[in-house]
Amino acid sequence: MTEICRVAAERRGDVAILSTDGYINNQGGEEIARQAYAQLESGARALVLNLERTRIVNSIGISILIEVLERVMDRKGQLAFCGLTPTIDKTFRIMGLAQYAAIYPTESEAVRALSQ
Amino acid sequence: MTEICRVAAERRGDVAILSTDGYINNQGGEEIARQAYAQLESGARALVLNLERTRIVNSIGISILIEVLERVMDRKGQLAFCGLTPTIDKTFRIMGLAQYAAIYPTESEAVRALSQ
Amino acid sequence: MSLNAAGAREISLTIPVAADMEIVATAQAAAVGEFIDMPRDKIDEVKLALVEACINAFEHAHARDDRVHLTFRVGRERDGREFLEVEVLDRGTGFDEALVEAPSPEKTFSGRRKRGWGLQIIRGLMDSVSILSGQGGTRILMRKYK
Amino acid sequence: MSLNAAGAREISLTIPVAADMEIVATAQAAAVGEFIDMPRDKIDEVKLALVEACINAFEHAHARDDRVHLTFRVGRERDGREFLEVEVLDRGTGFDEALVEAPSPEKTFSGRRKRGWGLQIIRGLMDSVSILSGQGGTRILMRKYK
Ligand SMILES: Nc1ncnc2c1ncn2[C@@H]1O[C@H](COP(=O)(O)OP(=O)(O)O)[C@@H](O)[C@H]1O
Ligand SMILES: Nc1ncnc2c1ncn2[C@@H]1O[C@H](COP(=O)(O)OP(=O)(O)O)[C@@H](O)[C@H]1O
Repeated sequence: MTEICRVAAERRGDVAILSTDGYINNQGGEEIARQAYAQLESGARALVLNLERTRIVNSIGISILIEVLERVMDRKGQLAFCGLTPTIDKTFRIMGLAQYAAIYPTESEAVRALSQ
Repeated sequence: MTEICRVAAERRGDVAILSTDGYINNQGGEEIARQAYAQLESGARALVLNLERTRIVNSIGISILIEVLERVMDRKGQLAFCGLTPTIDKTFRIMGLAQYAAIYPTESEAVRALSQ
Repeated sequence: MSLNAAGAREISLTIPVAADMEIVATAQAAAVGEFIDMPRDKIDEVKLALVEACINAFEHAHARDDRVHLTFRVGRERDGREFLEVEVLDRGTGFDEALVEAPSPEKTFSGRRKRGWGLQIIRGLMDSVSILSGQGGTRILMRKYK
Repeated sequence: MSLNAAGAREISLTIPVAADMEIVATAQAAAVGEFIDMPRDKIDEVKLALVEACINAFEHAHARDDRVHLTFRVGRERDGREFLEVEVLDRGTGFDEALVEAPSPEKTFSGRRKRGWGLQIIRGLMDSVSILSGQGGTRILMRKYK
């Protein structure tokens, strides 16, 4: 199915960048979580979630992203989002995600902020 | 409505290129016809219809394209198509349009052929 | 994907008889086609066949309810081949296919009658087509293998 | 565009209760939104609200017919503003909105319960929302102005 979410990982020093492509539902959220935890296990200190190729994240997907965020915070790591569409940005604000995670317009801004 | 067909015209010597964007139904076909006849009036000898930004042409639209083709042939002019999707190409062949008009993969090939 | 289980898994769409509604309907064909990973060119073929069937219902059927009813089904043959089936139903006057004059490029280009290609296009683009028409209306059932 | 004439101009879509069917339904919202030239970001808001309403029907309604029924309507207010209205109806158990515990970021982040945001998201993204629920099922009516 075309709408299934693909997740690609990239590493810049101790910052891991996960880029999604497609609909983030429970499966998409779980795939992000799996890759995020693998990055943390292998030494990443900060995570950037680049959602620029995703136009819909449902509330189940977001609840999984919140779990990832909590796990990162428990480890004193950092998590930032970038590339949000106005609708996803609005939804993150409705759910209060924006209070707990940084949101940057672009990936390079997110990586720069987390690399400091 | 996003799907409405836009038609852009360009002139290279006595070859006129009409490029469509969107669904070609009766209105789309009539807009193409209008612009094609205006090009013939203003001295174009050959017409290239570039459909690369169109994914659907319905049978009413095609019947109008056939009228344009006949008008061009009456004037001893030439008409060629380019940029057809496999589905549009198949449909043109079903209706026999391919027997009466040349079909080229790209605009430059079509223009080159008609400029000779 | 359990869309084809139990025969009950189908998507129904009802559109009004109104200009350009056929294009709104193609969005559903595309979504269901993408759902089963049908290649884009095959989806285009289904879309155009659906457009022609809808236009026929709009132009010729004079449906009592002023609507066209579409059903999308995903299925699998015993040999494993997956297909998308589209049903286009109108509650109109019906017609006798045997009485429809077959078009030909010659007649079309001699200028006598340019129209009359819809059913040919549908048959040319889809892998199987069945037409049931009578006083209750017309039902076109067409299938495309993935 | 005569889609809004006479109230009879509406598009109905019925989807089965099955994984990912909500995404197939969003294609229809997008097509109708594009039909009235609604900007892409507003279409996205309608799509996400529709997704949440469908997921609720899938997860909570236990609909007798195992289906979710959507209706898309285009209309215009007396002041000229055009809107897209989406109705999501299930023939399920129904629920009492007054008894639904409101979510909050604090509760969500303290870990007690991460879910429970669907209705909030729908209300946050759409311009008007009405929910009618009872023994016959649930009907959510939501509107977005162009
Ligand atoms: N849904 C329908 N209801 C009634 N008549 C139909 C329907 N579909 C097709 N027809 C009849 O079949 C003929 C051929 O249809 P078609 O091949 O699509 O060509 P066209 O629509 O251009 O005439 C129509 O002219 C019409 O008489
Ligand atoms: N269509 C429905 N049928 C039955 N109950 C529903 C329906 N939609 C919502 N509910 C009830 O309202 C509650 C809140 O829904 P929502 O805000 O979407 O959050 P969530 O679905 O994550 O629990 C649900 O837990 C459920 O009890």
